[in-house]
Amino acid sequence: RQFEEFRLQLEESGAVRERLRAIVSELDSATRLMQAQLLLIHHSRPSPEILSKIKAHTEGLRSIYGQLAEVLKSVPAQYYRYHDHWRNQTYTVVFLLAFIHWLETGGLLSHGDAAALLGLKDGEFGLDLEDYLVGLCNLSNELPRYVVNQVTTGDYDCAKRASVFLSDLYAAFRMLNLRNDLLRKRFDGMKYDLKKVEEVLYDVKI
Amino acid sequence: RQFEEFRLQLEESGAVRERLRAIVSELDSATRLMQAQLLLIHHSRPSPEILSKIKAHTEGLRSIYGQLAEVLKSVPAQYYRYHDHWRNQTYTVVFLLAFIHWLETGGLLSHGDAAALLGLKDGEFGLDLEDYLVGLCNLSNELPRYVVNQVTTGDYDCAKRASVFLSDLYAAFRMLNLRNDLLRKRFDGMKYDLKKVEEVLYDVKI
Amino acid sequence: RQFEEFRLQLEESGAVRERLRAIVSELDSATRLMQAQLLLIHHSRPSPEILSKIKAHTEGLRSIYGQLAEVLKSVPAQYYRYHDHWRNQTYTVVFLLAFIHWLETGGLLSHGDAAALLGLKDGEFGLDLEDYLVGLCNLSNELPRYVVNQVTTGDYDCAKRASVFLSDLYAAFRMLNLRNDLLRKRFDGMKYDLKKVEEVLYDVKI
Amino acid sequence: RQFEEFRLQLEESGAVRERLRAIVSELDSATRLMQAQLLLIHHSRPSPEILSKIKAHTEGLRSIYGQLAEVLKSVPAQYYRYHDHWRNQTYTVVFLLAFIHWLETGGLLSHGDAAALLGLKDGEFGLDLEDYLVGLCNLSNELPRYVVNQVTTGDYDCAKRASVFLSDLYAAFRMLNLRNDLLRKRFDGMKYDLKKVEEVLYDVKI
Amino acid sequence: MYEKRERLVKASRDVTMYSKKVIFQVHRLNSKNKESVLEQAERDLANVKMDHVTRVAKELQGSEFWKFRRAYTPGMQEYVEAAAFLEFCKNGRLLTLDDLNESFAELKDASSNDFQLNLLDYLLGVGDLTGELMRLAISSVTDGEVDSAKSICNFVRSLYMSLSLISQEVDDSWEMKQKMEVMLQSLMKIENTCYTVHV
Amino acid sequence: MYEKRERLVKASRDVTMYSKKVIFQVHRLNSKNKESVLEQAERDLANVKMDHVTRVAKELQGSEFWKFRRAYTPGMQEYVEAAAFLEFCKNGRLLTLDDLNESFAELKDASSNDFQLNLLDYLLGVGDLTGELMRLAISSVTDGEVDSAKSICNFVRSLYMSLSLISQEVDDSWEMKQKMEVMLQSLMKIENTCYTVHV
Repeated sequence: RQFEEFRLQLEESGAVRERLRAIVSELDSATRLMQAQLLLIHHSRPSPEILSKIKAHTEGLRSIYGQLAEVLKSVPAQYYRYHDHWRNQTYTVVFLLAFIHWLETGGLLSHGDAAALLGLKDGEFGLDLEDYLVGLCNLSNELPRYVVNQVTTGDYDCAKRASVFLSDLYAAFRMLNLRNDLLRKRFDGMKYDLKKVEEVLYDVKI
Repeated sequence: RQFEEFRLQLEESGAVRERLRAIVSELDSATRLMQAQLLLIHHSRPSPEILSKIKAHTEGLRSIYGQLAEVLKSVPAQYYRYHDHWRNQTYTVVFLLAFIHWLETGGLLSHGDAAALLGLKDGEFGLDLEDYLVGLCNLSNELPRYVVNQVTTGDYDCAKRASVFLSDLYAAFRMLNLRNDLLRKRFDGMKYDLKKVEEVLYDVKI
Repeated sequence: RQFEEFRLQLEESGAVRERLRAIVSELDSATRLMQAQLLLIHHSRPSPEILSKIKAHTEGLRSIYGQLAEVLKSVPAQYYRYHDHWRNQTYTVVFLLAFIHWLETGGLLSHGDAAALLGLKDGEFGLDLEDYLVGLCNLSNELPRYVVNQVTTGDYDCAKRASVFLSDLYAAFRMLNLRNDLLRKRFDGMKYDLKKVEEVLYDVKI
Repeated sequence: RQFEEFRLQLEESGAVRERLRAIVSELDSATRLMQAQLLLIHHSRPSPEILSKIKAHTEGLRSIYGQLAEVLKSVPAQYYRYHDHWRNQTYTVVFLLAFIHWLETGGLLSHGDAAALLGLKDGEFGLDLEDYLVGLCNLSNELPRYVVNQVTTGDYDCAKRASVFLSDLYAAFRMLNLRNDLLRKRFDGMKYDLKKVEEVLYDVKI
Repeated sequence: MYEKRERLVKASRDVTMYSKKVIFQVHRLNSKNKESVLEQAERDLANVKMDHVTRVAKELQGSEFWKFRRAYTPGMQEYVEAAAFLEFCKNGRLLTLDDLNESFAELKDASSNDFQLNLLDYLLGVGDLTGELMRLAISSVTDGEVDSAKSICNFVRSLYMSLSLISQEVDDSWEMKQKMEVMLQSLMKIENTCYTVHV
Repeated sequence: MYEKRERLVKASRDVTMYSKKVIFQVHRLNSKNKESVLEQAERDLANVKMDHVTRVAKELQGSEFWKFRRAYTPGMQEYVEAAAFLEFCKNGRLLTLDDLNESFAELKDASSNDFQLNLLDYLLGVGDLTGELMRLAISSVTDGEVDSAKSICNFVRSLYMSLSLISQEVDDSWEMKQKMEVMLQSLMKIENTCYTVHV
């Protein structure tokens, strides 16, 4: 009777979920730690020491994503069946990597580079494009606070850098034809981030 | 017949609830009075007189918690069965004590000290950790309003003090692995309090 | 710093929850299986074979509750803190045991006997009275369906037996002073079960 | 300052509520006991013994309503400010008295007679008209079940008596111009009670 | 009984509508037109009382004050709000319940009833006042009258404090609690307005 | 990517609409027209498959089966419901997932894809079947075919029992749990129908 077979299949998929859950909880701890360390950059100029301390976790992230990929190998072509498990954490990971990258270079971490940092390869276990974009929205949300704090600390140039970066990013997003979903909503918020950063820039000029 | 016994048991537990309700209603009055008195600190610089007037209630709170503990003694091991009765009020009590402590010392009232002020002892009728943490979230929620009013009164340093305190508190919370519950939601709100306080600090600097 | 200690405490209580969840998921599987087997009694007269097959699970339930009790031992006096984890399943377990007992004897499984079947002892990890009573409400909800099906199968006496049992149960509940909560709501529904069973009895007489 | 006086007034009214709550909880116990005793009449012909046993509580009810009236005397003309406290219980009391009256006489207990039984006088602490009418709706809801059970017990005349009574009651209610509120909703349900009783009457005739 | 309720609901609706007009009018106030606007508003409010509050008063006696309270409370709350708003703009003080009840004494002839506003309707009406004062504070600042905003802020603070001491004791405290929350929101907006002017 | 999703949603809507028509048609069944109705329904269902399921199949390969599942699941569930309903009426048995996937093999040429129905859509579709069977049982009794109602009752009971053993394990089990509750309601209505006939 087919139902007996179904039960086996569903239990197998339940076991996959259990394994994913355990790995994702590690991912959660790692990103929590990175976020806590990143908080420090709000209260002083971001020193190379802090940044390299945070970057040191990248290795660990790569290994965790490697474990996720390993589990997914056992259920080929079902990446999106289980995608929800690591989605939220991946937003945060992209946010962290892109923020550090911007602090170091002033530029945007590309989708390919983000994937490479995490050891993710297209075709196998890749970095979903929408996850990457939501991560960038998170970065946008963080910038107003960062700029306000940096200006308070006395780094007045920061406002200019952030404003240029954010308006480029905003323009790039506008070119995408976003459906009416989470990503669209997050993108709508970007407008207010840009506005706030520009207000700070205006205050600084005055 | 067992239902006769059930009736007695349910009435007994109903009586416990009645007694708790009566005591909690006293607790409610006391905290309401303290909160109203605390409103005065928004109207001017916090004077030692106001603070010591509010602190004078601590004795009363201790006695009220003593009564709750007394009732709970009659039903051993059922603290968490009735916990909901005094939970909300305890959030407020922790908030009040921690706020006064911060106004006086600039520091964070520890869990142990909060419990000691209320005469609560671990093992018996203690101060639940999550209640304490929610109380701190309430403090965080109050700080933006306090800072706005103090700056208006002319105390510009206040923004700096609050910003340092709050970002430390936020970083400390960040390290906790919170369940997906009330506390988690309240903590998520702390981010906006911090942002607001930092903006006031920014306004002051500019 | 106290937050480090908080982290440990919260992780400890998180770990307790994880362990409970794992055990409760076993409890869930067991009761689901029992419920599915119990469906058979709607399809024909309840044979002793079916009943003893379901009763064979009692041993397993006892062992599962034993594991729960074991976990709870490590956090003394916190039964009601974690009670929600196994509450729903316990309603079902009581329902199953009381239903089988009624099918076999026509009588009501007492609170004490239900606890004994599950190896639960008062003082330690007991069978909460309200959980037991909700389980009886579930039994009441099932009886109309059972009676309808039995009469269809040709067992006309069943309606009388169920009507007597249910009206006694209803009268016994009536004497309890129930709080305005789930149990109260479930009891309010019992009236309709009784009415339905009496209507079947009426149909049979007519 | 007027607010001090307000506080006194409100505390006084709070004290009134406390006293009412205590008395109403007695009323609750009394009606619960009466309802449980009344359940017996579903399972056999209603004997004079059962009825007089229930009626024996009337004295107690009268005394309880006397206490309510006493409390209300201290706050003249505020009957309706506190009315919600005893409303639900009064529905049940009217239901019980009217049911017994119908069982004994086959007739409808009038508003005046119900008030008299409870020792209530218009002008002072009276029996609110809408409370009386909701109580009658409760009676209507009970009749289908009663009739089904009596016919099962072999009392075939009962259906006729109930049907005549209920259709008179229904016709009388139709004459009232009911607003769109609780009473209206309860009255709408009366239609189904009447229909059900008539169906039983039809079955009996066949 | 149902007809009486209907009449009360209708009268209450009229009281609400005309009281809102008075509030609207007071908002037109500025430093130049102050006297004329207040005089007009005062006349209009007196008309609301004579024309419409009287209709409420006429229906009620004895226990009916409480029996039909739900029917007429919205109107009376709005009337309290309008009268208290006007009084604050005129004299910078809180209109008391006694003030209001004294002013209702003259209705006795017209309604042949001794109509008294109850405490709850007074408190709930005064609770709504803060929203209007917030709007007034914001427009004061826009008009450059910073001191006016500050005095509104102090008035609302002390009103909020007074109410917070008794709000829990009010019958059906849920409604009052809602108003207290809205009040605190309004107060914080007033404070933010004062802050923005300050920095 | 968004265009693909749009196309899938549209195709799914068409599958739903035409599958519903097949179900509607099967309900017209009675003892006299049985063969002709079933033949017609079978042809129509084959058309739904060729015309519209193919459109779904065309879009999907590899991980896209799961990526876009939300877009096409409503249609596939409805198709499963229609196909299983038809199969029950014809042969009194439960259409299996293997049956369905074998029947989809012929789409391979048209879609150039190896389209496979997934387990979840199958289970959710089969869960909906009970509602149709309830309607069928009631109309059978009305037409005097009591045995037919009884055999439906037995079929649904055993289906419900099979599903109840695995429903908790289904991904996002919330949706499946909802269906199980509706299923139990339907089953009880079928049982009540049989009861009414019996007494």
